Amino acid sequence: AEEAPVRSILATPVVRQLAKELGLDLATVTGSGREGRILESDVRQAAAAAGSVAV
Amino acid sequence: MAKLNLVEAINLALAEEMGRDERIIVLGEDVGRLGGVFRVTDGLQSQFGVNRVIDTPLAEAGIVGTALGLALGGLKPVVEIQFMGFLPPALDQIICHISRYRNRTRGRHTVPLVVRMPYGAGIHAPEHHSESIESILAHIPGIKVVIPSNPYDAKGLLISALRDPDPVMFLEPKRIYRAIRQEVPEGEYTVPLGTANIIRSGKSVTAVAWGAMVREVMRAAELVEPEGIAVEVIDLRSISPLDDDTIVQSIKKTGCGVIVHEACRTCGMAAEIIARINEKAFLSLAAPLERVTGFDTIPPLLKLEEHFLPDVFRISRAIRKIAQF
Amino acid sequence: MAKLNLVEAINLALAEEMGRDERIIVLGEDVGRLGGVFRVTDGLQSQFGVNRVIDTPLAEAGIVGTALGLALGGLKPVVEIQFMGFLPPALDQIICHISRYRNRTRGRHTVPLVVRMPYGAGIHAPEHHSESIESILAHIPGIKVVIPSNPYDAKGLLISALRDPDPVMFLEPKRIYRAIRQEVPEGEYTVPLGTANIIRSGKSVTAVAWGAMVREVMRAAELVEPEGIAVEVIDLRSISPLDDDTIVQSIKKTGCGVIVHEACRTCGMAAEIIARINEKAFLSLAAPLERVTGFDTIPPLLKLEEHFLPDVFRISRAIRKIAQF
Amino acid sequence: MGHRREGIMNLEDFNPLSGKRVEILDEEGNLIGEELRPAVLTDEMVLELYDKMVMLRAADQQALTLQRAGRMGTYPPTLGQEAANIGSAAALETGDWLTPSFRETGAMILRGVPLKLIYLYWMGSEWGSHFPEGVNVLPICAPVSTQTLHGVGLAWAAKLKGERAVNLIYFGDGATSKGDFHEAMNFAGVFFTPNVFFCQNNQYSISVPRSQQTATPTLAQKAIGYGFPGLMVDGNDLLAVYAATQAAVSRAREGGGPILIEAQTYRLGPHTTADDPNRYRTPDEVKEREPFDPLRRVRIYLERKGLITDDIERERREGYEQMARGEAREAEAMISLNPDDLFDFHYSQMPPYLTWQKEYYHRILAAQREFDRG
Amino acid sequence: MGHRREGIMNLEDFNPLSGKRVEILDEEGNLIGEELRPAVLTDEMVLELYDKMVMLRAADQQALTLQRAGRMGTYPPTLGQEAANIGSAAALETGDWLTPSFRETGAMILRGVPLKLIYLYWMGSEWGSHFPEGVNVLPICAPVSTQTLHGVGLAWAAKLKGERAVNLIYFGDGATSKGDFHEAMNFAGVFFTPNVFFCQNNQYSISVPRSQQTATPTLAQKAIGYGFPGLMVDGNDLLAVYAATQAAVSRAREGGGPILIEAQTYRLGPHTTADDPNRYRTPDEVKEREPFDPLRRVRIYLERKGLITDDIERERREGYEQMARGEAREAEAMISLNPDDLFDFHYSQMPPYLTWQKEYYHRILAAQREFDRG
Ligand SMILES: Cc1ncc(C[n+]2csc(CCOP(=O)(O)OP(=O)(O)O)c2C)c(N)n1
Ligand SMILES: Cc1ncc(C[n+]2csc(CCOP(=O)(O)OP(=O)(O)O)c2C)c(N)n1
Ligand SMILES: [Mg+2]
Ligand SMILES: [Mg+2]
Ligand SMILES: [Mg+2]
Repeated sequence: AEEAPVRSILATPVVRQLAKELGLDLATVTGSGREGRILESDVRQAAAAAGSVAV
Repeated sequence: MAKLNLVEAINLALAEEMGRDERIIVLGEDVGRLGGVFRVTDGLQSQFGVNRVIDTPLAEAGIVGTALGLALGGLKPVVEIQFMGFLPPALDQIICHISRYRNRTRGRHTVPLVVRMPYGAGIHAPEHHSESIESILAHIPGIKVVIPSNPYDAKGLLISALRDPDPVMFLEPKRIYRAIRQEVPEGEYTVPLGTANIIRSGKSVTAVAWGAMVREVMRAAELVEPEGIAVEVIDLRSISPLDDDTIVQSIKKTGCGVIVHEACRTCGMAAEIIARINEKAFLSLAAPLERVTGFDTIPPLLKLEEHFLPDVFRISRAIRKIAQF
Repeated sequence: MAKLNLVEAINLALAEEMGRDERIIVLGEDVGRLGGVFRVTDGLQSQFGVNRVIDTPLAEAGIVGTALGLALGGLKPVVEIQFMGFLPPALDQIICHISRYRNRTRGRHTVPLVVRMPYGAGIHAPEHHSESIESILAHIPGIKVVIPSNPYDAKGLLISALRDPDPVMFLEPKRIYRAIRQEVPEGEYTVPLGTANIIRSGKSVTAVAWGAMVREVMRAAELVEPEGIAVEVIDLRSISPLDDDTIVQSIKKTGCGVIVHEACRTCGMAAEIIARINEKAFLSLAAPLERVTGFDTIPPLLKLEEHFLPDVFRISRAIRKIAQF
Repeated sequence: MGHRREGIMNLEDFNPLSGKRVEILDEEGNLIGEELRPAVLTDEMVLELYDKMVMLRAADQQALTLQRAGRMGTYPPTLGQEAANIGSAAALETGDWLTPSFRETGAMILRGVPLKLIYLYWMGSEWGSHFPEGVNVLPICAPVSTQTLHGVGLAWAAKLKGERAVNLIYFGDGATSKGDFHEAMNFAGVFFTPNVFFCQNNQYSISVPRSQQTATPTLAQKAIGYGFPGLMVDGNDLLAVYAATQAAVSRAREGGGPILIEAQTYRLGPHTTADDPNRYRTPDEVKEREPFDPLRRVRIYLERKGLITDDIERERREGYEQMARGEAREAEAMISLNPDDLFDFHYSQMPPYLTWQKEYYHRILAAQREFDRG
Repeated sequence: MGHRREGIMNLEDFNPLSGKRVEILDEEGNLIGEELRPAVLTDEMVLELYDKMVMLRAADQQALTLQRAGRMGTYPPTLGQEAANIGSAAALETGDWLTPSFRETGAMILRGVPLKLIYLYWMGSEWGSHFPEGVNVLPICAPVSTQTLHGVGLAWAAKLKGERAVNLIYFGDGATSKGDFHEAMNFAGVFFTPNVFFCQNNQYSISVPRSQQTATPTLAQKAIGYGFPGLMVDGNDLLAVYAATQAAVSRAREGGGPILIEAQTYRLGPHTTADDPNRYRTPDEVKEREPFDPLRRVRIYLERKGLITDDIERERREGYEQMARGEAREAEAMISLNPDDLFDFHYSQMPPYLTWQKEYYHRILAAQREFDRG
């Protein structure tokens, strides 16, 4: 069987929740934290960049 | 290669190893003449004699405590506890001695013994015949706890257990004692203690189970497959030591998991597995880990038994829930 | 109001309740004439007589098993197990009967009894005198398990336990038996079973502990306070039923938590608490939940004891780690 | 061989080391121990107790039928142990308690447990252990020997409360090997509780013969280790069992302390319906024991006395068979399939997490119903 | 009273129900049971064993000193039980095994356990139970009575392997109440293991007097419940203890099966250094027992024989005191404070999660060192 791609999104549940609220796909966000971790600030920036509602 | 069920595979492992290692003796209630209430030791007494397959008095602490002495005396006792529900009288010897002798004596003594027991519900047995208290055993340092889910693993794990220098609790899911037939090679092979087995791969959800629940989880996995949910199924095989690496690797891939056991929920093995995942794969978690377990109730008598046991319906719901989280 | 230590508070609760309810009897090894090896039952035999404070033969299963009979016979036995390390022989009666009688008989019989026992390490006691196996008890449906961390709660919880219609395991952190003095009111008051207590509030990190570990956690909380880490400390008080609501509310506020216990790590209470948080506050989690626990080892003899026990250093490090995650 | 004291035999005469045992009626129905027969045990009473043995056999037979038909789970028959069951329990009085093991269908019925409840238990419902108020019988106990401690505690409670209730504790020959038996006997000796320890020595612990269970020639002699008397009785002799138990119960009630009775009987059937005794004993061995059938000798005795005839017996037996069928139907009607029962009886007040589990399961059931509707 | 068989007394003569017990030397040093004295037990050997008793008392005393000085944890003294310790263990031969409880400092030393290891154990290090290869003594066992089963298993192993090793199992009067004792005795009876069950009945289980522990007049009679002999011996009589144990050991070695010896002695000191016996017994009671001191009578006997003098004894005692101090220092030098020891001995191969925990703890220790450096 072929190997499924490893999910590379690293984020805490809190950040995931925020992304969901902002309607953001975390796969499109680049993480600036340790080992590519997506931080809350990354999500907020990405959301702002995408012109979505500011939170 | 013969197709064997779990009972036959265990019997074969015992017979072969007893042939190879004359230090191995089998003891317990009704294991000799009767061949055990589930016939797991059938034929061993006629093959190896009454000094190697021994019917004991009815006393679980006595059996396990003397077995420790037998082990200290250079033998390798294989104890049968008739049902896990009757293990509690022997817990004292396991907690206070079997698990400690090595550490207590700084390695001067080792305790190579195996305690086998049928466990779990689902066969409409009487009161106290359906217990699953494996997490109590997993909380005890110094012992190992293994649970096969199929005949092949049963033989291989038991041979490993018999060759291990340390005490091993060998739990046999009696619900599937005769439910599964599988090709089981004759002769030596081992399945290592402490290693889980990925028996189905998938990228959507990780499902962890052991013993009789593996079959239910596999069925649930098939059920949700057409819905586009690819379940990776891990057969834990060893409860202690726990192969958390295999679980963690899978969770890193799938981002979510369900753990299934029939033991009571609170302080069951699933809690420990969740704690390990939390420790080692926290940032990969895209959904809460789900537990599908027995309730925090006494295993009911047979008329309500089906309500107690996790089934395909409950498991598949939990899988969907986290897949859609 | 008198300042009492834990031993005195428990003694007072027993004396008062025995005065109020003549069905209460105390039994165990050395509880009468000697007043218990820790003097917890000191003076009770001279006050209430040899028929209500009873020195038994040395047999834990016998004590607990006959206590069940005494309870069925209309009395309210309070059993003392001399040390939790000697509870295992009685586990059979607790697992198979004490916890089940009510359910088995569909409520026809109830089992109002209390099993008290000193537990935990840290007093340089001999082998088998330092055990903490509360999670084994918490896995058993049908019983309650409580653990006070201070004299006030000890009295109030014990009175609740004595008045509860169901069996209660009452674990006494012997390390702080005489370490803490506190104002303890005379007369009736209760601390409800099954409710945790927030003994320090804070918004950065939730810390959960019970028994002797509460003191260590409080010290760690003070230690990290100047670093700007405000620790909310929850004294669990009841292990079973578990007040997960209080924990979950706190975690929703802080986003992270550490659970501290001296019992072995694998399948300890912390695992269950993590599983509950995962279940009920997953989306609030900003960091992995930390466990600071005893290791998966046998409690060592006294020369290595300090290495086994979670201490302020280890706890504060864990707090910092998650606060800075 | 012994002498009466107010119509009660002297138990101390039966030191087990002397090999003596209480026997009144031999297997051919002859009175060989008339002097041991208590005055209250009139022929009318013998007839009455015989009738209960007939009833028990019918009840037992019905259980086997139910089990074979898939209407009952595993069941442990009392076949061959009717005298040990009925003769002993008959010696109790109002207010006394009975602590059964799991092979006391007859003793339990005699003390007021409705047969339908015993059926209900073995059919797999906990409601079978919800005995009516006033029935002083503890529930059936599966973990061998553990109940001996409950019986001691219960008797001890009675003593502490100044009540005169005696507690009759049942267990098997295998049970004597467990530590619980030892601790129970020792507590009884130390606290001088009003207990009668009644061992149904049916010669087997599943497949393990009595001779491999312990190295003593008798089980009764184990009492010597606890400071109170033990005695042997022919457990297939209804009169002897009654006489010995009655003497023991009176003695205990009058503050004489505990006593151990070894009723030597034989399990004619399988250990349970799940057992195949042919794996560990020959049909010949069983055949040899059949003349010692506890019903047979009483029947001969009563027949000689003109107190029973084939016709009367047949009529009664058929009556009991019908009764047993009726009880079985009633039991089936009582089976609760309510899943709430799984949760509702663990605590006086259900803890939140269990409530949550119950509610979860309600959701599951609702979803399942919906799913099943398609 | 009994007769010899090849210099070994006939144990069956001492049926405990008859009240007889083995006595050879009375408390005034008179030989009252010369005929029971085995030929091997010469005056020279008595002197040698007396010497061991003196040694034990010195070793015990040193432990108390260490404990008071905070150099040792809780310790259970053998004061008053020297004859029971030394007389019994001396009866073992090369290859035999000893299964101690926790009040067998003397017996353990006699069978080759270095005193320093016993000290080390009570000082709180597991290395104290790492006995040298070839020393056939199981480790000290804290959970009362549980070791009896290990001793039976070990003897059973020897029997199954065709070896002639006997296993001498120690336990106290309190221990006879536990289920483990019962199960061990029963297994020994059934499997006819070469075991000598040696009960140091020191009249107390912490505060609970022997009379409240069990309702029998003797503990020896408990053997009657297991199908093998039990006998009483004056546990403060070195010669009697040796004679009885030697006979029992020979009997077991020759395939005669298990036996129970109740050595009736008295604990002159506290239960442990943590105990205050004044709470449960009067100083008068203890005073009354002092004349029965096991050393005293042998001393008188040997003195009369001209085999010992005050000077010789003082010299020896001082030698032993010095030896004990030396052992204590050696023990202290052996104390391992290596935290790795906490982890390293649980399994032949350390499982990953435990390795992780060990590594974590190394990091903690390193951080702590750094922190301590400031
Ligand atoms: C503690 C325990 N161990 C094992 C069993 C399984 N078991 C059920 S009955 C039985 C034999 C009991 O023999 P005995 O005490 O002689 O009673 P009998 O069945 O002959 O009436 C066994 C081993 C059990 N119920 N409980
Ligand atoms: C199972 C168990 N319960 C309780 C204890 C605590 N305890 C230690 S020694 C002792 C009394 C033992 O009495 P006995 O068997 O007479 O031996 P002795 O101390 O007199 O030598 C007790 C209750 C224990 N060690 N083990
Ligand atoms: Mg430290
Ligand atoms: Mg039987
Ligand atoms: Mg003692």
